[in-house]
Amino acid sequence: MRRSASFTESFRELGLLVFIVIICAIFQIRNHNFLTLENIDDLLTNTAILSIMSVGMMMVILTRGIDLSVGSTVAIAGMVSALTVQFFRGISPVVSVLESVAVGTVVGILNGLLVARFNVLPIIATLGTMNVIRGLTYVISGGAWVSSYQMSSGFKGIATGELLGVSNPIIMAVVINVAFFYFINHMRTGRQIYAVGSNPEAADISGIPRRRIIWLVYTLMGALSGLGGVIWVAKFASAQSDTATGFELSVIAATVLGGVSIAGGSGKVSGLILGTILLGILNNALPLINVSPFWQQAIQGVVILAAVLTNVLVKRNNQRFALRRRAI
Amino acid sequence: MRKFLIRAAVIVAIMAIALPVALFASGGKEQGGGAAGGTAKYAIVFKNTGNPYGDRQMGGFKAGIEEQGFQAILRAPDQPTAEAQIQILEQLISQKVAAICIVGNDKDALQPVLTKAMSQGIKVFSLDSGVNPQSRMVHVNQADSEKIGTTLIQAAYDMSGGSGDIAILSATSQATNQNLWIDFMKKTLAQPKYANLHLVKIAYGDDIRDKSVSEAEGLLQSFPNLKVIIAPTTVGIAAAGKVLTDKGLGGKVFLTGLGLPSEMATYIENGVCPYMFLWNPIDVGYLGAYTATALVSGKITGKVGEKFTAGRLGEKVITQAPDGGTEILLGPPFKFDKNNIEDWKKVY
Amino acid sequence: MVERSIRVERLWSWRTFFLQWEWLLVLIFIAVNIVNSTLSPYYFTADTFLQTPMTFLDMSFLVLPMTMVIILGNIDISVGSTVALSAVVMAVAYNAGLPMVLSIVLCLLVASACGLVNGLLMTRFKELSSVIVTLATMIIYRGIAYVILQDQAAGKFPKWYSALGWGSVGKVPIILIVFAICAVVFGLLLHKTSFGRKIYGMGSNLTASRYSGVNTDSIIMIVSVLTGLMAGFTALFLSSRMGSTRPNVAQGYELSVIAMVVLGGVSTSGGKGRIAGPLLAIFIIGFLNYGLGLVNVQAQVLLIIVGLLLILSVLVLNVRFGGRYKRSVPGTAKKLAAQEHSSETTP
Amino acid sequence: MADRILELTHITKTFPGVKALNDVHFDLKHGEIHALIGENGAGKSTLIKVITGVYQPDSGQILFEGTPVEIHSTADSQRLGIAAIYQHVTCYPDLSVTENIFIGHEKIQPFTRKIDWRDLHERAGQLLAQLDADFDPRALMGNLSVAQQQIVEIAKALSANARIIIMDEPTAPLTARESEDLYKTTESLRDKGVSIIFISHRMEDMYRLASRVTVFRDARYVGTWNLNEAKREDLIMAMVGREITQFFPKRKVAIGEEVFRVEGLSRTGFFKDVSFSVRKGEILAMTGLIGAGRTEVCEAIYGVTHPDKGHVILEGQELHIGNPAQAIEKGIGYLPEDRLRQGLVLEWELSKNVTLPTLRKFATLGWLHPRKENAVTKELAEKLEVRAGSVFDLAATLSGGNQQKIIVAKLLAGTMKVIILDEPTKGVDVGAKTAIFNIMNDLAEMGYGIIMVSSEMPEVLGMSDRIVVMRDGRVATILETATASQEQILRAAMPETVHA
Repeated sequence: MRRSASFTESFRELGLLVFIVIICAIFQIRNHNFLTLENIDDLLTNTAILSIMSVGMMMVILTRGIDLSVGSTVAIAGMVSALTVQFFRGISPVVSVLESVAVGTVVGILNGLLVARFNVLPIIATLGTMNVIRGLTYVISGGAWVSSYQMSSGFKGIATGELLGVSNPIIMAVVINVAFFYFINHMRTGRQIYAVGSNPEAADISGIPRRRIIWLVYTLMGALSGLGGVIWVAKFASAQSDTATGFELSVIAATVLGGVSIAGGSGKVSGLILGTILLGILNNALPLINVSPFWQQAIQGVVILAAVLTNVLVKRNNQRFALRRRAI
Repeated sequence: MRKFLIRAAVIVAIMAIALPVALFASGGKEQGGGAAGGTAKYAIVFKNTGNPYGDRQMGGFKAGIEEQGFQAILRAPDQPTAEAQIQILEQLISQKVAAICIVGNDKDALQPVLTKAMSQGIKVFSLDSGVNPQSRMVHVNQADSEKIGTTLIQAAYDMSGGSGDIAILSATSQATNQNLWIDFMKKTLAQPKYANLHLVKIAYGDDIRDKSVSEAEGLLQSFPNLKVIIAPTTVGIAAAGKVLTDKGLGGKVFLTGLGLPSEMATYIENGVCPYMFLWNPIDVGYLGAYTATALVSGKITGKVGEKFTAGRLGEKVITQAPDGGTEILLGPPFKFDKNNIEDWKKVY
Repeated sequence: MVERSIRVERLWSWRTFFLQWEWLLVLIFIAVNIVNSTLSPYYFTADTFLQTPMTFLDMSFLVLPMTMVIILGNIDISVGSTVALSAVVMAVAYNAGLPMVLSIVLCLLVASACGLVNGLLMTRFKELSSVIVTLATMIIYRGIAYVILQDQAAGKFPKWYSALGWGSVGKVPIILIVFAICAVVFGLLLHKTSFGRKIYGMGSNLTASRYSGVNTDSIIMIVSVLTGLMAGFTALFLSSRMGSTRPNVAQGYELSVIAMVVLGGVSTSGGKGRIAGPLLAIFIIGFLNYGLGLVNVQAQVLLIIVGLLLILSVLVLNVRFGGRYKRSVPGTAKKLAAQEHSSETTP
Repeated sequence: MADRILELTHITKTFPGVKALNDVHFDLKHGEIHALIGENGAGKSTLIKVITGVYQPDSGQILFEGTPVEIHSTADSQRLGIAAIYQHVTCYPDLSVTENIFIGHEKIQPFTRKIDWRDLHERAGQLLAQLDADFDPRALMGNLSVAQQQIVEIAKALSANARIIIMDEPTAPLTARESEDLYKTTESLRDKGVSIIFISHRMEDMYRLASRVTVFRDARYVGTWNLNEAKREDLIMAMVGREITQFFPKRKVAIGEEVFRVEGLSRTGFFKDVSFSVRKGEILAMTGLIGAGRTEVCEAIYGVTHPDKGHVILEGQELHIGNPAQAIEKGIGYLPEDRLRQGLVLEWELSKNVTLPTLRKFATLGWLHPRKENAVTKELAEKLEVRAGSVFDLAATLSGGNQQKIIVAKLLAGTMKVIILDEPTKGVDVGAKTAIFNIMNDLAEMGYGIIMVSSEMPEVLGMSDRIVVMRDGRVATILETATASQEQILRAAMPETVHA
C-alpha cells in the first residue's frame, strides 16, 4: 500500500522533470546559447509572474474552483499603480507594490463574495468579473497608456532591480513559492484548503469553516494577481488597458500541467513549480530555436493534453493494482 | 417567489442605471452621436481602443473635421479584430455618416462591409494601415514606404559603422504596411553600398508586449554579434528598447525603427536608441479629415493627379500606390533624437 | 390503501407561468429597445429589427449547441478555435482549387471532427472534466490553424458566397433565416424528442440516467459533434462576412457564448434551462451592442454592462432555485441532509 | 442516574414537510455498546446528527453525565468527547492517514505556527497500533480499503479521546472478514471504557456486540430491550410494527422453464466465478452479508460494469452487454439499491421518470408523445397504488415506498423477461413493503424471472423459491427455500470462524 501510494505521487513530478530535461536537451542542441546563465535568467524572469499567479490558482483549483478574472486583475492593478506613479513620481516602489496588491485583493474579495457567499459557480462569477474589471481598467485609464518616461526609475526597479545578481521577480517568485509551500503543507489553514476541496461535506461535519476558506483562496488569488500586475507593468515599463488579455488561460494551463486536479483536493507544490517552468520554457524559449512561431501553440496544447492524460492513466493503473490486492 | 420578483426588479433597475452610466462614461469619447442630427457626420474607425497613437490620430481627425464646422465620430473596438470593426462599420452605415475613414485591422476582411458602405453613397478611404484597393476610394499614407525602407537601412548603416549583423523585429507577418517596408529594406540592402550589412532574422512580436520581449531576447541570444535591431512597430521598438536597457547593451547593440516618442523617450535619452523615426499621428489624422471632406464635397474622387488643400498641411496630390490603388502622402518620416525628444514625448 | 385516481392534466396558474426566467428576459429586452430608441433616432428605422441581427448572428450559432452542452452539465471552451480551424481549412482548400461547395462541406466536416475528438476524449477519459479537455483542444485546434495558415489571410471567395453573410431574401437576411431554422431544430430536439429528454436526464442525475438505460456516451458524442457542426456554420457565415479568414478569427467567442447561455437562465450545474432563454439573451446582447453602438458608446463600456448583467442574472437564478438538488454547487450539508429526508421518511 | 453518560428525552426535529424525529428517547450507559436499530428513515441518522451537533433539535433535552447541555456544533460535541463514524465514511481521500486523524486539532508549534508532522505521524502510528492496524500513517487515505478507512475514523475518534463513539452502519460496506475485525476493535474500545452507540440493520452485528438495543420506527421511539432477553422476532416486529408472517403473502405460481443463467461470472476484486439460473415465474433470492458482492454481480449482469470472465445467457442465447441500455433492450430490468442516486431523477415529474428507460416506446423517430407517457404513467402508478396527486408531481416529493413503486413502474413500462430487484424494500414503510411483495407475486405470475437481492432474512425466507447465498464474492451455496433454515443461510454467509 505504502509503496504504491508514494510511487504514484512521485511519478508525475518525475515524468514532468524528465520531459523538461528532454526538451532542454533538444533546445540546447538546436541553439547552444540556450543553457547560458544569462538566458536562464531571462527565462526565469519572464516566468516569474506566471509562477506567482499559478500559486494562487493552485489554491483556487484545490477548492474545486477556477478564476478567469486574473488577467483583468493584472491589468487593473498594474494600471492603478502606474497611474499613481505617474502623478506622484516620488512615492516609493514599496508603496506601489502594496497599492497594486491592495487593488488585486479587492477584486479577490469580490470574487470570494460571489462564490462563497452567493454560491455562484466560480467559472461564471469570475467570467463576469473578468469583463467588468477589464472594462473598468479602460474607463479609469481613459484608454491612455502610462509610458516608460512617466515612471520613476524606482518603480521600474521593481522588475529590473537585482539582488546578488538575481532579478527581483525571480526572488519574489521564489519567496512566494517557498512561503506557499510552508503554508499549504505545514499550517492548519493550508491543510484545510486541501480538506475543503477533497470533501466539502466532510469539511462541514468536522467543523472546518468552508466558506471562509473559499473566500480566503480567492482573496489570495486576487492579491497575487495584484503583485503580478505591478511586476508586469514595471517589467515592460508600460501600462496598457489590454495588458495580460487571455493570461488567465496560461495560468490555468500551468497549474493543470503541474498536476493540480480540477476535481479539487489534490496537487503538489513541486508539481506546480515544474508545470510552470515547463510552460515558461515553451513560452519563452521557442523563439530561440528556429521552430516557426506558428507551431508554438500547437506544441503547447499537445504537451498539456499529454500531461493530463498520463495523469489519468497512472491513476487507473494504480486502482487496478489496489483491486488485485483485495482479498476475495 | 416574492424574493425572485424583488431580484427581478433589481435587475431591471440595474439595467436602467447601467445604461446612463455607460453613456456618461462614454460622454467624453462620443461626439454628441445622434444628439445633433443636423451637420454632416464624419467617422474614423481605429484598430482598437486604449492606444495613445490611435488617440492622437483620432484627435487630429477630430480637429480637422471640427475646424471645418462638421461633426466627428471616433470609434474603435476593444480588441484589434476585423470582426469587431465590421460591427462598428455597420452601425456607422445605419447612422448615415458622410464619410468613413478606416484604419484597418485586416487588409481584405473589411472589403464586404466597406463596399456596402460605398454602395450607399458613403465615401470610404483608409488611413495609416490600409485596406485593399477594391474597398477604398483612396489611401492616406502616413509616409512613403520606400523612403521608410531606405531611411531605416541608412540608419542601421550609420549606427553599425557600415558592417555587421542586423535583425528586424516586426509586428505580425500579415501587417500590410510592415511587410511593405520590410520589402523595401531588403531591396535597399541589395545595393552594393550595404553589402556588409547582413540581415540575420526577421522576428515577429505580434505587437504583444511579452512576446516581443521574448523575441528580442531570442535575437540577442541567437546572434551574439548583432549590431542593430530595426523595429518598424511602436510596440516592438519599445520592448526591444526595454530589453537592451535592462541588459545594459546600450552602445553595443543599437536600436532604431518607428516608435512613439512618449514610449521611446527613456531609451533615446539613455542612448540605447540613438534616433528613430515616426510621422506625426496628429497630422495623419488631420490630413484624413480634409481628405474626407474633399471626397464628400466631390473635390476629389480618388483618381491619380487630383489635388486639394489640406488645411495647414497645404496642397496634397493623389498618387499611384504600390498596391495598385491610389494614395495621398503625408510626407517624409520625422526624425526623433536626443535634441527634440524632450518636446515631443509630451505631445504623443 | 384506497384506490384513487392520479391526474394527467397540468394545473396551470398565471403566477407560475409569469414567474419564469424568460419573462424577465423579455422585460430586459423591451427595456433595451426603449433605451436604444430614445437614445438614437436611427434605431427605430423600418428594417432595424430585420437587418441588425446580421451584425451579430454569426457567433450565435454556437449558442444553440452550447445550451445543450451546459444542460448536460459540461462546458466547451474550444468552440472559438474550432471556428478558426474549420474556416482556415475551408479557405485554404478553396484557394488550392477545391470547388467552393466542396470547401463548405469540408469546413463542416472538419468542424464536426473537432467536436468528435472532444467527445471521444470526454467519453474515454471520464475522470477529466470537460473544462480541461476543451482547454487543451482549444489550444491545439487554434495551433493547427496557425500551422496551416502561418498567420496569413486566405480568402477571395466567389461572389455568391459573400451573399451568405450579406444577402437578404426580400428584407430578411439569409443568415437570419438559417439561424431561425437552426434555432427551431435545436428547440425541437431539446424539448420534443427523446434525445433532448435524455440530455436533461443526464444533466440532472447522470447515474440514474445511466441505470435507466440512457446511453450516456453516445449522447455526449452526439452533442459534441453537433457543437462542432454549429461551429462550422459560424465559420461559414463569419468568413463570408469577412470575405477572407485568418487563424485568429473568433478569438474569445467561447466566453461570450457561455455568457449568453448563462444569461439565458441555463444552470451550469446541469439539467435546468430552456432554449428560449439563450435565444432571448442573444438578441438582448446583440441589440444592446447595436443600439449603444449607434450612439458611439465606447466598446469597453459594453464589457462592463454585459459583465454586470451576467453576474446579476446568476445571482437571481441562485435565489430562484436556492441551489436545491445542485450537488455540484456548494450547498451546506444540512440542505443535502434535509433533501435526503424529504424523500426518505414516510408521510 | 450517574450510570448514564448520555441521555436524550423528548427530542423532536422537523425538516420542511417532514418529522424526522418525533418525541424520541435514548440513553447510553458508561462503557456499554448500545445498538440502535430501525428501518431507513426511522430517524437513526437524524438522532446521531442531533447528538453530534450537526442539527439542533426543535425541542427536547440532552443530558450529559446528568447535566443538561446544548450542542450547537460539531465543535461542541467534540469538546464533550463525542465522536461519530458516519455511514458514508467522511474522509479526505487526498490527505494522508495522519491528517485524516488529526485534522482540525493538529499540534501547532508555538512560534512558527508549523504543524509538527513528526510528532503527529508518531501519534498516528501509536493509535493505529492500538487498533492493531498494519498500514502506514503517511499513506493516502484514498488508497486504503473501506475497512482500513474505518479504522482510521476510529483512530480519529480516539485521538480526540472520545468517551462516546457513534458508529453509523459501520459494517455495511465491509466483507464478512473485515466486519469481524471491526467487532474485535469495537469490543476492545468498550473494554477501554468507551461508550458506543452502534447503529446497524443487521441482527448479526447486534447480537454479536451490543448489550442493549433501542428501536425506532417512523421517527418514533418504540422501546429499549436488554439483548439477552429480546427475541429476534420481537425486535423485528418492533421495527416493522406487525407480525412478520402476515406480510409475506408469497403465492404459489407455476414455475416454467429456465429463462436466464450466468456461468462463471468473475470480476477482479469484486466476485469470482458466480453461477446460477432463474426460471420463468421463479423468485430467486440472493443474500449474504453486505459486501459479499451481490450488488456487484447484478451490476455486472446489467452492464453497469463489465465482468472479466463468464457468460450471461438469456433464453438460451449468450448476451454481451456493454451498458444498461442494451440490457433493457434484451429484457433485463434492474431496480438499483441506491434509490436517490441511481433510481430516480429527483427533480423530475413522475411521468418523465417512468418513461426514461423505455423512451423509444413513447416516441416515433425520436418524437415524444407526452399524452401517451402520462396515460401509461397514470395506469401503472394507479396499479401500483402510488400515493401521488398527479403524474406531474416531482419524484422528490414522494415517500420512500412510493418512490420505490415508481422505479418498479419504470421496469413495468418496458417489456422485461428478467427483473433484478436490489434491496427492493430497503427503507420503505411497512404498507409499501407488502405492496411491493404483492407486485413481486404479480410479476412472477406474469412469468418474469425475478432475482431479489436482500439482506433481510425473513424477507428472503418469506418471498423466494430458491436462495443463492454469497460469501466474499463467491456463491457459498444455493438452497431450496422450502427446506432452508435461517441458521443454514447464516452459516453459509458467515466465514466459519465467526460461528465457531
